[in-house]
Amino acid sequence: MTTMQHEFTADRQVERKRAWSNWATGMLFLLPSLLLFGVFLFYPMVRTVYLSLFLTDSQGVPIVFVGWENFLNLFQSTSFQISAKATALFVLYTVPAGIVLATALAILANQKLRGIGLFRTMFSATMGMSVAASSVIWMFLFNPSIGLFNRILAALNISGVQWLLDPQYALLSVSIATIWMNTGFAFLILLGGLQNIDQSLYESARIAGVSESCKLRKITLPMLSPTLFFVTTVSLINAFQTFGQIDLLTKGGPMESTNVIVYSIYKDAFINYNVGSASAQAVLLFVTVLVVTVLQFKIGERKVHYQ
Amino acid sequence: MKKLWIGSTAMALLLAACTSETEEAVQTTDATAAPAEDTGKTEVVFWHAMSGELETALNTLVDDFNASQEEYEVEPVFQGTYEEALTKLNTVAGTDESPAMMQVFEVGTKFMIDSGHIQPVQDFIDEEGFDTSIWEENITNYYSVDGVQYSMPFNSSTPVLIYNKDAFEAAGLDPEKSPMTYSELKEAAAALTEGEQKGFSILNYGWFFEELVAAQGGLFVDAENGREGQATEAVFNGEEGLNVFNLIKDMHDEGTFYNSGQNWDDMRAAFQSGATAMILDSSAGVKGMIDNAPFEVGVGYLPVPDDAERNGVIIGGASLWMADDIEAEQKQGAWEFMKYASSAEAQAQWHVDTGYFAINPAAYEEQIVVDQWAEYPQLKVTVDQLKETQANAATGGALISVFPEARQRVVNAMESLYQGADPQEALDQAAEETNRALEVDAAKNGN
Amino acid sequence: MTLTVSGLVMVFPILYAFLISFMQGGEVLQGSLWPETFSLANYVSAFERVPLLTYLWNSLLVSVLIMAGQLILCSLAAFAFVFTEFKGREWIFYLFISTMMIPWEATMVPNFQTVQSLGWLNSYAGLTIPFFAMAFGTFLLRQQFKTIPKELYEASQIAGISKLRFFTGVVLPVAKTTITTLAIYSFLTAWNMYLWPLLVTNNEANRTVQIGLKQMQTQEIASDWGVVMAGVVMVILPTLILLFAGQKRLQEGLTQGALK
Amino acid sequence: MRKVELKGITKSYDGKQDVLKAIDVTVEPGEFFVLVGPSGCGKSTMLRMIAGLESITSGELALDGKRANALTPSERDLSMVFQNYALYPHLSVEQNITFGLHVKKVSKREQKERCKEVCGMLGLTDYMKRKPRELSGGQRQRVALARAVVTQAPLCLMDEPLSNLDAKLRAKMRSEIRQLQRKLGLTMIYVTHDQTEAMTMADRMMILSDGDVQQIGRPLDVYNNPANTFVASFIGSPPMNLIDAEMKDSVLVADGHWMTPVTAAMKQKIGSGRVTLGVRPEHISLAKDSEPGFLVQVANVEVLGTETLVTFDFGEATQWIAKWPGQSSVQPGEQIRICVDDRHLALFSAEKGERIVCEAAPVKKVSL
Repeated sequence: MTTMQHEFTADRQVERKRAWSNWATGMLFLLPSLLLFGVFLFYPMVRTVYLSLFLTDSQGVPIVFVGWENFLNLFQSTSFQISAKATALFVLYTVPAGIVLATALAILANQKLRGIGLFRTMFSATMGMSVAASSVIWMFLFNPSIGLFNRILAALNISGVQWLLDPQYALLSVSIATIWMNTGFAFLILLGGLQNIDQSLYESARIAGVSESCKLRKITLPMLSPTLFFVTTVSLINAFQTFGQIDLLTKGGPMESTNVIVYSIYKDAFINYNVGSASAQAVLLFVTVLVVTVLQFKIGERKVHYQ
Repeated sequence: MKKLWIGSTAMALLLAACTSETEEAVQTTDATAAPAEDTGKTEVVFWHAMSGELETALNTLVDDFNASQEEYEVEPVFQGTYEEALTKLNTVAGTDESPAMMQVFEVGTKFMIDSGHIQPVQDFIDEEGFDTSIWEENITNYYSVDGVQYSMPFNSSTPVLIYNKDAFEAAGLDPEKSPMTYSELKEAAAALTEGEQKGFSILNYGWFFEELVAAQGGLFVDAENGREGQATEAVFNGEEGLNVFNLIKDMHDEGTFYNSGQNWDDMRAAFQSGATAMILDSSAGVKGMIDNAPFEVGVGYLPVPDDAERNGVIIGGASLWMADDIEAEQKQGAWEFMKYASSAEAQAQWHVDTGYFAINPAAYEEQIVVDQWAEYPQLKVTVDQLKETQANAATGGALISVFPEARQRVVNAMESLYQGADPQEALDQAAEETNRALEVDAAKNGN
Repeated sequence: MTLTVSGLVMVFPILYAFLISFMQGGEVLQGSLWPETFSLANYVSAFERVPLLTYLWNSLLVSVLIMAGQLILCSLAAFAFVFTEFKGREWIFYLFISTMMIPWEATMVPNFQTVQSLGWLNSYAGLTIPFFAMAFGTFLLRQQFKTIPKELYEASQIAGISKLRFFTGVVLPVAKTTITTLAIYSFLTAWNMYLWPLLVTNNEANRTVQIGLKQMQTQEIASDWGVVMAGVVMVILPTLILLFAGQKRLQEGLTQGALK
Repeated sequence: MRKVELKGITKSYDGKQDVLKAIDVTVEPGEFFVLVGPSGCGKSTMLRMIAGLESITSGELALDGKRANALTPSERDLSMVFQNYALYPHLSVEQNITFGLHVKKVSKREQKERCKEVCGMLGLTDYMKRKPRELSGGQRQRVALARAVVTQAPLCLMDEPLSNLDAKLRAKMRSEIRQLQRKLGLTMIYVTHDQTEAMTMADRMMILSDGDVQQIGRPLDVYNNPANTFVASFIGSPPMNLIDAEMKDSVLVADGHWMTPVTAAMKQKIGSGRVTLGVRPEHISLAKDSEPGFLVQVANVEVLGTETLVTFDFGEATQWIAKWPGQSSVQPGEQIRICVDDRHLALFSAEKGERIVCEAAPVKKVSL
């Protein structure tokens, strides 16, 4: 019996050693990523949290500890409230519409037709467009005097719209451009999702004589839901962090109507040198995105139908 | 653990690839800089924010300087917009990466002085007994504080009124007479407004507001625009500021005003396509406008309220700053370049190429300028407006470090006018927000 | 029909940019749709104004390096998450995912200082290494690796094949499609970076093409739209070509059910 | 050839509930040993513990008498065939077969030779350059086999290798695998949920249910003497007919009114109370006129050519199946008289379902 026990401890030792080596292997595979994340994301993030409690000089060196004051000031500032509202609206405008559009295009492009490849290429083309280049083009399209949109409206005898200049339309206009920019990527992923759906499901539906709209609701969308979930998550996070087109199209204006929080962070940190306030906003933004993503996982996972 | 070793080798290889590329890159940089070293030239790195055609003109200027002497090699590097360039400078100031010379826009003046990493050019002026009187006083005025010249003015411009002569004629106005007062402006705008064409437009940009206030002799902040001490309060919401806001508000309500947003190119497109017949533009943009507009272009002074005395304009644009933590040779090189850039010939070329003012009035006597003015008589108007400017606290321009933020507040207030806001309330709010920014700034500096 | 219309609507802005790039000064501002003559003058001035070729080359190099780095690091990490078992694995995974929520703008200044203190300014290392680790890519590959039957792993364990050999010999080839997708994605993202390359480079020797695009636009004097659009075309052409060329491969990969 | 011993092997994932409970068994060298049971009974877990893919919670695993609990899968020198074959989709048949041989220090040339030989053996020679997705299910199966065989490991583990094949192919592969195993003298541990496979292939088999060993033995012994009702109903197709019965006086009464007299010996074993009574379908026959029989109504008839399966209602809620040789002309709805040889009656305790063994009684036809 003692030998048995002895052998057993020996086994345990071997196993423990193996578990350790597993851990070491796993960590070694993760190490490069962890290292870079640590240096270029976690460290700055921790620093940001730290700085959010200070007033800093223009080079971002903390001078005066103010505790929660940066946060309190933000909550009282109308400017920040406008920012928060603009961010929420921007997410609301771009994410659902963008996903609906991309899904519709993906369904359109999932037909078996000759030359469909060309259309797939056309739909995914925006993925190859840089934000800088796209913004230049859209700025041109939105131009109130020579832009294409107002000229179309004029041709229809409708008075022109100050797309990027009217606080009522500016956010919407930026959202339209953003939806266009993001469609290509969402389209490609969703098309992939569609093509992974088992064709026999459609065949059995056809035999049952189910209508097209019913097929869409009962087969396509449920089967596509994991992909949709993925795209939604990524789009949400991206929407909260949109920066380039805002900077290039509106610079947060007019009347701060497009001053989304990321842009406000940028302005505070790089133009106004209020690193403390910018850090506080960054912390709030991080928390918001975290909460929204967690909520989305909580609500979304229940509705997702995994194959 | 052989397998693991292979894993890290892959990483190491990748890293090695990166670093070797780096070395290669460094070598290529060295290669381009090599001739300079061979000839024993001192390299003077010069950061700027000139893009497009302006960059071409700047490079010409630098090349001419490099060819003109044996000791120094100026290397111009584009660093993005003024804001981006300043951000970058801010991060490297005081380190090895810091450039020897840096172009900073006018609102960054106070910020640069406070940064503690700059070398005032006054020291060189004193040392050499350099005669600064050759410089246009109204330009140097902006960049000197308490008699100390901090930076060397470089590209300077002022706002002017640009108008469509063809449209003036069509509306029965005298195309050679630009509106000088607010009521003349309003009348002209009313006459010009017809169909798709509106009368007048101002870009939603803080600079134009500051100029219109200064033109009436109004101040932006207290303490004599921050030149007599630390500014603690915004005063642009006084009578002069209100005049400007009322003007915009009235014209907008009358339907003679065109909102052209925050983008320079959009405003110009509106003018050139006939959406508006008059705009305020930078003097630097005049020449391009004349070249590209499909109609005759007229240039006039900034209008002032009917009963106000004309004070003139504040100088806009940017100046050249010298870094403090660099070697003496580099400082000398930067100084040599500054002197070269302010010479009459260089300034003449610069003025002709870019439309920016010559900081050295002698340049206007140079043949190329004379020739160009003959071709574009409108350009002279911009210079005259500057020459007629009285040097005082108002036209000297405000000196505050939170200028960028103050400008955003003013722009916000301007934009709110188009939404029907009350001019005084909008201004007061902008002033209040600016005061807060000043307060925070003071808290930072421990005052 | 719907297909054609939506296709045209989607590509119109791109086509428009191409058309404008061939127009001469006045035409653009009068808002023409079709250039009177197809002039290449704008391209000539675009190349004269900024060292576009150098920039294009740098962009290519930076994008390829970032792509390679991301593929290696993401696939290593995803492999660890799927095929190795150790304590705290889930926890670290969530840590990875959470990095997606950190706003990049908020980290820029400290990162700049880090890169500066590492002496990576003006180097390809500074341009690329901070981007090697990517949560999105790790997430994507992890999902893909999870669809690889675990029996493949067990079979190789029984055969005595090392983890690394299983990784390179089985996982990577099997996940080829997703890796290609990710490669294209990271190339495009890297190609489109602007603010960071501007911050960490101080000279033209290793600047990227997006900075060149910005260099062509001006503030105080009128931009030459034809030249800017020519720049836009030069910037987007490589990525569009990559997308078109990769499209078929992507498509194949997406359709092929493989052994499921 | 390899001897595999399991001594009190237990598996638990959460430390509370055992998915395998103290398994004791020895697989002899060269034996074809089948683990059979319904899905979720723990048979795959057990196989994977032998393979080293799952850790052993307690107990001892010995290979050729040496403790192997802590050895890695590759150190155990065995091969394994998976249910989904686990072929590498990006490798050709040849590469699939030789993949991993380098670890065992087999030279390139020998790898080629072995691969050729195995492919010849399994009829894969023409397909060596193809990718798995270009092969039929049966061919993929053969590739998986080839990959196991080529390692020349003395112990081969198979986890439901035939479940993805159609019935006809499955029958063919059964025989092929069996022949291969004999030819190579492999020790084989084979997991299946299909009792036919177990019956036709096994030297010995182990029936598992809920992590418990139900019975270990040679197929015919198990068939003829199932240890409990579980084994009785699991092994054999159609399964053994079962019904609850009660001992009343000296007769067993099933379902209230079906009665059968029992021998004294049986009665003694049973005692009094409830039992479960079982009869194999082939032991139910049509009663001749002279014999005592039961009248039942035929519910369904399946004529298979060589035999006929007759389903009839037995009692209120039970249907029994009888299997008769030849092609019967009985029609559904017909009333027939059946009888059972009492020698073939199996009795199980009512509570635990354990077999109540009675010494063989003289054959006597009885009516239920």
